Order: sequence, then C-alpha cells, then structure tokens
Amino acid sequence: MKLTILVHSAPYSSQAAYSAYRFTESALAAGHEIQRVFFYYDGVHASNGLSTPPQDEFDLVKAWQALIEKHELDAISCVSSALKRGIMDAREAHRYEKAAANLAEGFVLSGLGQLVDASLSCDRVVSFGA
Amino acid sequence: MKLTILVHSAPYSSQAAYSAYRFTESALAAGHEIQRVFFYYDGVHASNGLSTPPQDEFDLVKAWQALIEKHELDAISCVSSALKRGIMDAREAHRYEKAAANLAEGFVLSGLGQLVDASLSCDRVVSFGA
Amino acid sequence: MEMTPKTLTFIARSTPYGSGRAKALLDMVLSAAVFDQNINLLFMDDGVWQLARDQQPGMIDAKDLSAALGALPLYEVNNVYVEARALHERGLTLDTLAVTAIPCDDAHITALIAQSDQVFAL
Amino acid sequence: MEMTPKTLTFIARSTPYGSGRAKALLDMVLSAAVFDQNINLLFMDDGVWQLARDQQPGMIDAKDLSAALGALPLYEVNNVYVEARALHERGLTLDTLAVTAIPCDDAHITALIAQSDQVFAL
Amino acid sequence: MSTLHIINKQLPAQGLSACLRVMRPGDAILLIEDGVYLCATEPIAALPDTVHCHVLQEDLQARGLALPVAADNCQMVNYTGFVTLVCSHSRSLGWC
Amino acid sequence: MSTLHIINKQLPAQGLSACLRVMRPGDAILLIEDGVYLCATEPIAALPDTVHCHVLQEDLQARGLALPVAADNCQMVNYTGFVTLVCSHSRSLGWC
Repeated sequence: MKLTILVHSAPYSSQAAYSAYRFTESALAAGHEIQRVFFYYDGVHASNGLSTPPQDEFDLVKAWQALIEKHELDAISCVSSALKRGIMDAREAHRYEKAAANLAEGFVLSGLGQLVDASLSCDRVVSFGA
Repeated sequence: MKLTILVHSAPYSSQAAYSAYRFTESALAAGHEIQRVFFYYDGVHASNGLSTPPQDEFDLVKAWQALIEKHELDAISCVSSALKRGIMDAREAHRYEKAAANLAEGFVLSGLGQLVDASLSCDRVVSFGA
Repeated sequence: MEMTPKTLTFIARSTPYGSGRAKALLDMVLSAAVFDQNINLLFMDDGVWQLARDQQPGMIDAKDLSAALGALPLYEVNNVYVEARALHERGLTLDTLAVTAIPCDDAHITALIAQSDQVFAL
Repeated sequence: MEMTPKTLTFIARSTPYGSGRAKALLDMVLSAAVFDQNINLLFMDDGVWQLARDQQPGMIDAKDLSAALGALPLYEVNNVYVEARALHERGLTLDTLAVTAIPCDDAHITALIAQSDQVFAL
Repeated sequence: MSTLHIINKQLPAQGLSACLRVMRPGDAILLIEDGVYLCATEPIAALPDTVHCHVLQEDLQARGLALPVAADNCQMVNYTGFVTLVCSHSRSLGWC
Repeated sequence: MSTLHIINKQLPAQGLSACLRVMRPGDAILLIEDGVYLCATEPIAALPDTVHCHVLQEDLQARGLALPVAADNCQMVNYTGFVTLVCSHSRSLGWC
C-alpha cells in the first residue's frame, strides 16, 4: 500500500516523534511504499540539522536522514511551521536576511498543499502526535 | 523582590511561553528585580534566532530580546536542552563541527546550575509551562 | 478523466489559544479547501471553545481564531459540524456561537468518520 | 559565615517516556544535589509510573529512567517520597518499585510543600 | 508560609484535583491560560472559604469568557495582580 | 469501511472517552505511547466484543507493564502488527 505519514510532535519532547520513525521503518520493511512523510507543527523540529543530542541518546534527526537517504523518501517539513520555529534552508535564510540556515539534509521545505496532495493520492494516512 | 523566571514551553506551541514574557514585563514594571530568566526543556526554543513568524503575528523571540536589552536581563538558555533541540552559539557550533549557529542575541547558553543558583539567592521562583 | 472527489474530515479538538493546535488544524482545512474535494470540519470536545463569541485574543497578542473561522464560507467550506454534547457540557449553545455550525450527536459523528477517506484531528 | 541551607522540593508528575519531562525534572534534581541544600523528591500522580520495575526502554531507544533514579543515593538525594494514593490507583505497591521511596498521604505532601523554599514540578 | 498554586490546563486531572488535595488554608489558586476554563466548574465553586481563587483577566477575556455571576469566591486579576500574588505568597507552584 | 482509532495519551479525557462514543462495530483501538497505560483500565475491559483492542508491545514493555491476564479482549502487536492494522482498516484516526 501507499502510506502518508504525518508527524505533529517534536523529538525529545514527545515520544510521538519517535513512533512515527519506527512506524515508517516498519512499513518499509513490510514492503509498503511511503508516499510522503510530512512534518507539521512541532513535528518540524525533526528537520533541524543543528540538533545535537548527547552521544548516548538516540539521534532522531540522524535516524530520519539515514532512512530518507536509504529509501529515497519524500520528506517535507512544512515551511510555515518551520520558519516560525527557526528552521530554514539557504533560500529562506537569504529571503529573510538571516545569517545561517539549519534545515537538515534530506528534508525539503514546502507547503501544506503537499500534505493534502499526498493524502488524496495514497491509500492510508497515519498521524503521530495528534 | 528578586524573582527568577523558569520557562518550560515553546513559543507558538504553548501559551505558557508568552505568559512568562508578559509576567516578566509586568514584574519589571512593578519595580521588581529579575534575578534571572532561565529557559529550560522546550522553553529554549524562545532563544532560536532564526525564528521567523508571519509579519502579522507576535514575535516572541524579538519581544524577549527587546526586554533583555532594555533591562539588561540575565537570560540563560539551558545548554543541554538547547543542543538537543538544535540551538547553539558559535562556540558550540565550532565544538560540534556544525556549519551554523543560531542562538538569538541577548541569550546565553549555560547549565542547570545557573537555575539552582538563582533559585537559592532570589525571593521567588515562578515556573511557566509546568 | 476526472477523479472522484474524496472526503476529508478534520476534527478540531483543541482549545483556541492554549496551544497552536487549533490554528494548525484550521490551516490544514484551508489548504485542503482549494483542492475541490468534500471537506468536513467537526468541532469536538474542547474544540468547541474555538466557537465561543466575544473572543478578545488581542489581550494576549494572539490572532482571532473565531474571525478566521468566519472566513470558511469564502473557501467554500460549508460542512461545519459541532458536537452537541460538547457544547452542552461547557454551557454553550448553538445560537451563541461565533460561527454557524450543524449540531451532531454521536451517531452523526460516527457516520461522518465512516464516510471519510481520510480523517485529521488536532 | 555559612548560609542556612534551603529546602528545594521537586515534584515528578509525568510519565517516564511519553515526553522528556520526567528526565528533565531528574536532571534538575541532580544539578541541585551538588549545592548542599535540602532536597526533596516527590513522585505524584502519573509520576509514580517512573518507579515501575522491569522497564525496558531499550525497546523504544530510550534511556532507562529507573536506572538513573537508582543513582540518587550517590548524589545524597535521600528524601525520596511517593504519593501512596497514586500508587494505589495504578495498582502499584511500595515493594514492587524500582526505587526505595517513603509513602506519603495528602497531609504529608502539604507539609513538604509548606516547608519548602522553592518547589519545582514537571 | 502560604503557597500560590498556578493552574494552566483545563482538565481537572491535569493539576486541579492534585492541587486541591494538598493545598491548605491560606493558600491561593490562580487560573491562567487554559486553566481559566475551570472558573465556572464545580470543584472551584466548592472551594472552602479559606482558599482564595483568582483568574487571570487577560486569559479569560481572550477566550470570550466572563466570570460567572455565582462565582463569588473567584476574583479577576490582571498581570500586575499576578505579580502581586506571587510576591504575597511564600512560594508558587505550577500544576500542569 | 472500519476505522483504526489510535490512542497515545493515558488520561481517558484525552481521547479514549471521545473515541469510545463514536466508534462502531468492526472498528479497532490501538493503544500506543502513554496510551498503553489504559490497557488495564475499566473502559477497555468494558469494550463490547465487536471492538478489537490492541496494545503496542514495545511501548508496553518499555514502561515495565504487561497485559493483565484478565484482559482477554486486548492483544499485543509489535510495530509490524501496527502497520498491518493500519492497512487492514479503511482509515486511521489519532485521538490525543
């Protein structure tokens, strides 16, 4: 089946951010197709490339990055949620005259339309943290 | 009186982040001294200098920065909470070999000892988001 | 060949200003509205507080959520429902809401969910 | 001239793994412990789940909170209390906890708070 | 030696019931943020006379609420009053 | 046309009670994250036979819990089972 994953919660603050990752990993292992992973609201914190957890703790940003790369996942961080929360790519940093960009590699900033579009063309949507 | 403010919640996700700001502003207006404002757990998101809310929404990071500057507040973002959540100054960025730093001007990264120290030497601690 | 429109149901269960969840769900609804599908918006549980009249969110430097809800007809989001039980439990009544909404009992909500292709709640 | 030690009370009210709050409060306790003050740690409400035995947080790639709690005596945090009512409501008993804790009733908790210079809850 | 108990969530199970069990005469309750929804509920109406209950006006009005007429044991404060309450009690404690 | 109701909070007021009111025969409940604490509670024990209840094993064991022996209307699934449940119902719905 084609699945869309929607993530509402932040790593380190809610287990839901981790659950979304484990579910996606298991769905891929079971042979399903991931149409899109959409990070929304506090979920966008998973795409902060500056995230640096202690070495003995699970690094959810890196885990997502590895999964995204391995399976060529379409991983979108909602641009309006991300900008509010201080996560941006080089293009947005330029637009808003910020000195730095911090979107983690593998993630793409885009709008809510990408969530609706995926929801309309996939078989199942699963939400985490809502 | 000397007050210590402890902030546990993130802007845009919880009203508590805003309440802490309004309380601090009112305490200063009433002539109280703010010993320290300590941002902990999700509260550290208030110190993300890349935060870019829509123009018609209240900008809590900027509001804190203005208050910090005007009253020369001691505003500390818990370093371990901040690093996990992808917020760091130039020094930490160098240490962890990250390409960018994003700690908002006016905030300082430091440890939990600064919270305990302030709590022991002030008259009242007020916590927001907990 | 046109695709059959799908039914997307959005369930608003959060208070308006305690978190950003109410606003986040509304943004999802408005985004979905431009896709020409069947959109249902249902206010349940504490979500019905979003419909209270006389909100003055300027007092806490927030944007007026009830005003944004008033714009739903412009987006042709007309299927707006409210859980009757949730209103009653909170001392609210249909005619004191900031927005026109169709009252629903449990069976009606069950049917709304069962008719939906996808359901989003926040 | 030595300062009189102050009393800091920490109230753990969060489940161990649903959020990072339990760990965040424990970190506060350990930081406070090095200041040579009177430290009270009280587990209330859902916080008592932190004391459950046989936790296997490796199943969800989390660090073992009950193991960290076992290190409290090394930090000379010996005033560890647990709300008896909260244990009872959850089917837990004192002798099945991962950590030794003094059971408290409401009056005892009231007194703990009233004797504290500062109280932190998470 | 009194305590100010600050409640910022609307579900009684998220703080109010625990707070009510352990507060003592002379303590005060302050409802803020989503805690203001509790001002018209039975547990607050049933508070003993020895406990003062306050509601943050800004948070109440933002939500389109008003203090129920019957709530004579509950009074509004603004942010300045919030600061005064913190200073006039020995400690404050947040119940979320 | 059945729905999978996913519950990830431990307070019944945070989802379970709403979910129970609107679910229908053939629907299923999945308890995950802090929702697993509900597996030994009365509302779950009282579920009709027409509703299946599942508990995520990883989240249960992480918390040091086990399924109560009496909970014969509740069964454990692992993450692979979670995926299967999502696919075998027409839609899923998270109640937080």
